[in-house]
Amino acid sequence: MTDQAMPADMLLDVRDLRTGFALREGYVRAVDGASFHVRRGETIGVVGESGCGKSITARTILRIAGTSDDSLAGKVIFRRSSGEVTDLLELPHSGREIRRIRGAEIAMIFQEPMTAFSPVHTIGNQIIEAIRLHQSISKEEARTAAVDMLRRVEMSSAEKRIDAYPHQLSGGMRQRAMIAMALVCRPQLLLADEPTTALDVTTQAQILGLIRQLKDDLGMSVMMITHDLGVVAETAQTVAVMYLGKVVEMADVKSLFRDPKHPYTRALLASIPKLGRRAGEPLHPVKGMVPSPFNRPIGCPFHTRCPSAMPGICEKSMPGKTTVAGGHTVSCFLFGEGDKAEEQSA
Amino acid sequence: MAGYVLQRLLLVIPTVFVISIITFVIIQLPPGDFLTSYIATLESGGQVVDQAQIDALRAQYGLGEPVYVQYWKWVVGVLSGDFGHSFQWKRPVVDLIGERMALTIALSVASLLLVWAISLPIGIYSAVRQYSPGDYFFTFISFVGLGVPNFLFALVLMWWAYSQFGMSVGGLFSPQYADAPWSLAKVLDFLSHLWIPAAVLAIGGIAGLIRIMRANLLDELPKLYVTTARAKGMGETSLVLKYPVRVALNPFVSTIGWTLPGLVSGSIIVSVVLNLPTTGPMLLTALQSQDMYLAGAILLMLSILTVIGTLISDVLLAWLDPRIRFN
Amino acid sequence: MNKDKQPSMSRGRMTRRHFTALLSGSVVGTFGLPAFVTKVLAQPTSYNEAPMLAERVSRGELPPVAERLPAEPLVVQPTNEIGVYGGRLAGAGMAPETTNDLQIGQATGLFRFSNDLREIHPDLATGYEFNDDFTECVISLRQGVKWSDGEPFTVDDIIFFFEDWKYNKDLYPATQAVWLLGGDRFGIVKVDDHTIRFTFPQPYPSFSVIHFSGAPTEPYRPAHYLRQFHPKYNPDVEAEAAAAGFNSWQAYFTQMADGDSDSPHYGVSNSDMPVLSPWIPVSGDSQRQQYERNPYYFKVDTEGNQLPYVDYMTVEYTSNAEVMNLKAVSGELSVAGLDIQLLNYPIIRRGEEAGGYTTKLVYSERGSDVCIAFNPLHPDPVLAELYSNVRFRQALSLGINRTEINELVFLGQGTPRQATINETASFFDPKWASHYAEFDLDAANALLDEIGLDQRNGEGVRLRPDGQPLIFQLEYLPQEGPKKEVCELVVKHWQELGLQVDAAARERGYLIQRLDAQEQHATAWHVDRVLERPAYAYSLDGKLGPGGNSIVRYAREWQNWFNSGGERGVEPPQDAKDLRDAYIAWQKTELGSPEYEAAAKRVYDLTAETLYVIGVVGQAPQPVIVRNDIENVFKRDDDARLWWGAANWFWHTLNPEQWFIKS
Amino acid sequence: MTTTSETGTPEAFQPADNGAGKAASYAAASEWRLMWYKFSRHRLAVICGIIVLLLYVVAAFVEFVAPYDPEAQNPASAYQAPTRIHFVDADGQFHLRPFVYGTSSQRNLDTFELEFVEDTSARHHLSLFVQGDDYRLWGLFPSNLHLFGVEDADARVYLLGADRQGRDLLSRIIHGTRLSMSIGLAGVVMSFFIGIVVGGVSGYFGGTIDIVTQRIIEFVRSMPTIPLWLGLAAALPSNWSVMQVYFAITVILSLIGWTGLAQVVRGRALALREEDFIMAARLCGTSRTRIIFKHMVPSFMSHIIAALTLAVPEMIIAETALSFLGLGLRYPAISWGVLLQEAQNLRSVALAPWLLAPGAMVVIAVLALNFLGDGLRDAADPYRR
Repeated sequence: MTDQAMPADMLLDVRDLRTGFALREGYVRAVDGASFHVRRGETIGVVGESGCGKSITARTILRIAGTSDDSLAGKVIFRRSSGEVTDLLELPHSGREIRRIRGAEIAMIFQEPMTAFSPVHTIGNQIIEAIRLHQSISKEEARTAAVDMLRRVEMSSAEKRIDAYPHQLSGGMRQRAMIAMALVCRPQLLLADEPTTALDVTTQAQILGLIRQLKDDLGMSVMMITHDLGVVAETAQTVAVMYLGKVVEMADVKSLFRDPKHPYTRALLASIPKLGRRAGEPLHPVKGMVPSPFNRPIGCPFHTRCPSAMPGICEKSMPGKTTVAGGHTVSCFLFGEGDKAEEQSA
Repeated sequence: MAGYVLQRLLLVIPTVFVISIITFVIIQLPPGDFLTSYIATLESGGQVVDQAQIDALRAQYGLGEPVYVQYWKWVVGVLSGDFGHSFQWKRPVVDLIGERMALTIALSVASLLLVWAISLPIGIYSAVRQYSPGDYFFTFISFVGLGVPNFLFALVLMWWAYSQFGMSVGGLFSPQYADAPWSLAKVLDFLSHLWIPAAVLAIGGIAGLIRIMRANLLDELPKLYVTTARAKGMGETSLVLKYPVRVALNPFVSTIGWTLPGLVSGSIIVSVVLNLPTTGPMLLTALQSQDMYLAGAILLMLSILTVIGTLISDVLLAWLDPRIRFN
Repeated sequence: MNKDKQPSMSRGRMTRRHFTALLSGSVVGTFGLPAFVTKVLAQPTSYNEAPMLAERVSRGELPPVAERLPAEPLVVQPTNEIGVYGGRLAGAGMAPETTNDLQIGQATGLFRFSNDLREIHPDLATGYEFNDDFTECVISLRQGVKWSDGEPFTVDDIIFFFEDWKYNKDLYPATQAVWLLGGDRFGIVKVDDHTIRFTFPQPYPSFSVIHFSGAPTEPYRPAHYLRQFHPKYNPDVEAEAAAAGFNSWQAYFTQMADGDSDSPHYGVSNSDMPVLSPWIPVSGDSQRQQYERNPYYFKVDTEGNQLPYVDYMTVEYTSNAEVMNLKAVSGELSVAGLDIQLLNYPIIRRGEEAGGYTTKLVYSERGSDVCIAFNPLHPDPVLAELYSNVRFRQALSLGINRTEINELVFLGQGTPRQATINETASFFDPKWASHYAEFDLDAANALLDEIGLDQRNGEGVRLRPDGQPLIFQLEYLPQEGPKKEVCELVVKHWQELGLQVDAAARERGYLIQRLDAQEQHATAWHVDRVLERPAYAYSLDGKLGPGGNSIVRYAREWQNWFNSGGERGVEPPQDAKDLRDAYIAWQKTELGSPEYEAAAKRVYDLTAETLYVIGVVGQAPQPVIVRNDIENVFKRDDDARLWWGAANWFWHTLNPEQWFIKS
Repeated sequence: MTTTSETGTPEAFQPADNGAGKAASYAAASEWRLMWYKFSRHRLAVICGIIVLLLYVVAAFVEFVAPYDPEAQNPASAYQAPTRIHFVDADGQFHLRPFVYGTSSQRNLDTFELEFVEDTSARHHLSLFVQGDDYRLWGLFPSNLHLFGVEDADARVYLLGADRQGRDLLSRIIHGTRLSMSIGLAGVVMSFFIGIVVGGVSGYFGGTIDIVTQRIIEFVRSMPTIPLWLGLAAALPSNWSVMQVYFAITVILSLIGWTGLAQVVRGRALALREEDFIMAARLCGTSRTRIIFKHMVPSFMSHIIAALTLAVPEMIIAETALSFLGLGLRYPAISWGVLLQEAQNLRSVALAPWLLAPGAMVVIAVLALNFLGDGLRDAADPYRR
């Protein structure tokens, strides 16, 4: 296909991804120039407030976002297990090609395992189906594989639970089943869309541990989408911070937490209540509200809420991606106008 | 599951009992009784019937007794399988209903199948391709189907079939087959007559069910489990059919309970217009002439059909939906 | 058998009171020429039978045809030609209990009227004879006639009909008027197996058994069969009735005797009861009734072929009139007349070729296809006085635009006329039909002003003498003819006169209730049985009689007064008493005599003068459809316009037994 | 917010609140304004809404809109086909104003039909605001002005043909609009009231009350309707006028018809009572009635409004069916059902198919109301766009 040169350890390269929805009220730019990449065996955390476009980004990678093809721009370059490199955006969204990738090479798990499973089919049925979609094996073999996978996700009495309906399982169990279904075809990349948000804290830790362990066992990459910086700190090696459809900062997890650059990232980190915080000490939420997607600000999207906004600059144009350290990029005029070498085309 | 079915079955008995009472009361609601309307018929024909004669007849037919006595006698009879004699047809009610039941059911089932066969795929199409020209077209057609009074449609269709194809009109058989034993030719003749009533009966139902299916499916399509299935790499068609359609069928199934008797009683008007040998027109004349044992038996049967239909749909629902089954 | 005792019209014993061809008009006075004597056709010497019966004879299931037929079977001259055996007649009806074309053809009678209803012919009976003062009538039956089960038909069957059924207090606490004379029962004496004598307390020249002959009222039932259901002969019948699911032995008996509405041969309630008619009801359900030829039918054609020609009949019940009409137009019915609507004539005429049938227009035989009667005994005294005022009725009659109604409802083919005797009557006077029947708004308004309705309110509605606006309803039964169509127009015409009147369709039972309670304002129905003979025999109790009948029974209380000799009811005004006296006087004259004509004229003069029943349009034509393969229904090149005469209770005039199906 | 943000549909970006500009007015708008805002974008629904509005305007001014008195009979034009509107006369000349020719009729002596011949000697132009049959608008104001017609009183224009009495069908249809579009409303309103109360109570309280209510609904639903109509109709006082009887029947209909809505409301209420804001209200000690009517009813208002517009066409259809059974409106009332009942015979279908036109009106009204209802439901549903 086109120029898709990609370092060998790179699994997925999202370059200036844009997409949106045409609604009666107007056009919504859900993702507005997001760029990041995922390396093999790496967990990347994608962080942002609700509605910042992180879920849509993940779904657009799988081409199941339900947006129209016209609204797509940019590239999503993926190295398939065959070694072939493909721009996923160029595949027909319901074509055979992308369907072979879905589930088999890139899998996805969701926040609410209750609604993510069909309520009227057993989880076994749904897992077995996932296997048989991509592997031509008999039902019995698929069932064995499914039970194996359920055991791997530490589902107790997996042989019995496989015939359970989703509503018969607890939330944690359902999420385990969900993970089992996603990983049963051994994908290279797991898109985990807030997998633990709906779970209580103990279960949350268990599930995160499970994902981490399976990642290592199976040698896959994980894109961990979350609004919870704690989750990121716990699981990710790299972090991308999204705001209003843009990746505003990307760095490895240590430098991000130690030295956040973008005012938004800083604000986010400041809003986390810290253990040992003195009573009465105020929380520091991010000021203001996320602007309406119909009416996003011109210039830097964050300037309406930014404590360090520079009048006359920030509301005029969009800052480019500036590399501040090795592997640490940020899009903010405080740090420069953007790398000239960047392949920005917008 | 078994417990659930048993529990529902037990509920059937009091329901039917109450329905039988109400049925009987409804039949008795109009002033007078069968003799009143019978004598009115005689008198409008010019015969003069003396009051003494009317009183005697009333006693002979057991119509003079209090309603609860009549009800009791009727119920006792029904429980022992005796549904009484039709005043109007002067024949046992069981025979009358019996000779029309098979065709009534055949017609109902035929139109039910037609309704489902047409409305399901169209409903699915309309939902999946919401706001497409096809969706608008089918929506339009189904509203037209809802709006056209079916008795008028029946008459027009009958006239059209006669004037264009010279088809024999009304009924479910050509005259030469009416009394012939069943044969292939008779079956074909039956089928050639069946389409008009089935189409007329179906048209309103189709429209309604398309709307229901479309709405149900539209509710299901945005659900997360659909996305999950998509993320697994499933093809769109098999995905829609396996997941959201399956779930959308649940509310659909619960309509079976009322569809079955609805096709029997709702077809009364159409059956009258098309002269169909079903229980509908018989019920209508029985009610009009206050032929109470016949009307009562048909009504009771309809009510039982409803209760059974509801039971079936509840059981089906439980079978289809594990959430109900296991709660 | 006492042959010498038997009355007969031949052998010189003829008197003027014998069974004669009393032609109601032209032949009045030419007594002594018995119609059937002149018409008696040579008795064939040998008889033929239908192939399906011959087969059964050869199998030994039936006796040979000669043994099944009477010694002297009735010879019928086929309408056009000798027919061939076989086939099936297809007809349609609305429901078992209402009449239909083929079922009427099933009727039998002691006598039979000619197709033009002017002559009386022998049938099951061979003759009748009155005594000189008409207090006795002797009827002789044809010998050797057999019920359809092979049992002989005798005087016992007539006696059973009267003594054990119609005169039985348990079955009929109140005897039907038609079997009474002035409140008294007939005396009945069995002379021998084939001769019966009726005696009356007073002269009865219009004896119902004779003059209703051929009507649906058949005064006989198979005694040998029905006795098993009668407690007089079977003491266990009460238990048997209960076992069969009946409430009483009476209900059981009535069911087994095939109905209590005097119209037999439906076969619906009991197809096992033997009959005398050309076809036997064999099986029936709620969709159709099947008939099969009667092997014992007592008539033959001029060549000795036992009738009927047609083997089978099917009457299919249709749930509505449109289907029936469409069936006729599509050629599915062999004959159709009764339920065919004149308004459909354009469709019927156009469909002839495709449907393979021919249409003939016959008379509806109704004196007025819609007539209107006001309630002179309305509970509101102001209205009662108004409705009793003949000038009010005259004004309203003048206010009806009959020509418009004729055009819009009867396709211009009816006759705008007052409700009176049919114009074919021998004594007909055209003034009866035209009496206040012209459309004259000015005259109508003048009459209304005259009788104190000259004040109007702001909306132009006339005020009653008490100052209330004059509001009333014209109530009708939307059945048997274009009642709705006519009434809607009549009230429009009346609204022009400043009356606030609406037409209201009523449910049958409810309307009868209102009539019984004497609560109606004005009702609309039709005037039937106004051909000469039925009018003579029946019309004291008919729609034009004092107090009216059926839906136009405008004064039930008068009738109660008359019937109870003044004990109950409301005393009628003098003109109603005069009308009744005129009818009674007429019925006491002998058909065709000079006194008869004078009495009849008096009746219809009074009918016109009193104007209790207002006519609209009458004698409208009735389309009859005959499929082209059915022969002998109508005489070729004959413009006779009579069908079954259902409107006159004179059935079976077209001899359906000699219809046949051309191959 | 979070629950819907993950479904992959546009709702993900529904703002809970936001900054300035157009979106602010959008978000800050009252519920009704919001509905109107969304509704006005549903073009088909707007068109249908206009049609419905037009129908009601016509219904209000039937006497003026109809060219003739709906009861004016004319023996010379029974079953006359729709009058042809000409622009070009018999001589081939074009006229800007449409005109009609007078017709004369003669009876065909073979089929007894009336045959109509156009008299091309005189043109009768159609014009607006002509003087014609006298009437009283709403029974109050006498007038003879009609929206359109021909000036010459002798010539008549039957745009939709004439019926068996030679009455103008168009005028009759127009007059029928008033009854058909209005009479069912009372019944609908009543069944809604019952439905909302019973459904709301059943759904809100749940438990035993819910089970009992469900049984009752199931029971009412299993009552066969036609016998019930017949039985109750026959039991009505017989001195009632046609309109009273019909009104009573619609009330009876509503006594059966409330179950559907009750079930919808119940389902909604069951779901709602688990929702946070109801919980919150409960925790605040708000009374039950207040919760039901102040909090829950508004939140399923959308369904109620939509179901209302959908119930009106059902009433129109039910009216036609009732007319067929002789239970609905009858002469002298004029409604579409009455007109259809008059057309329910062979003569109309075979010889005068234009008499089926009231059926088209029923379809138009049903279509318009249904699409309007759909639009309203979409607009009123906060979860659907």
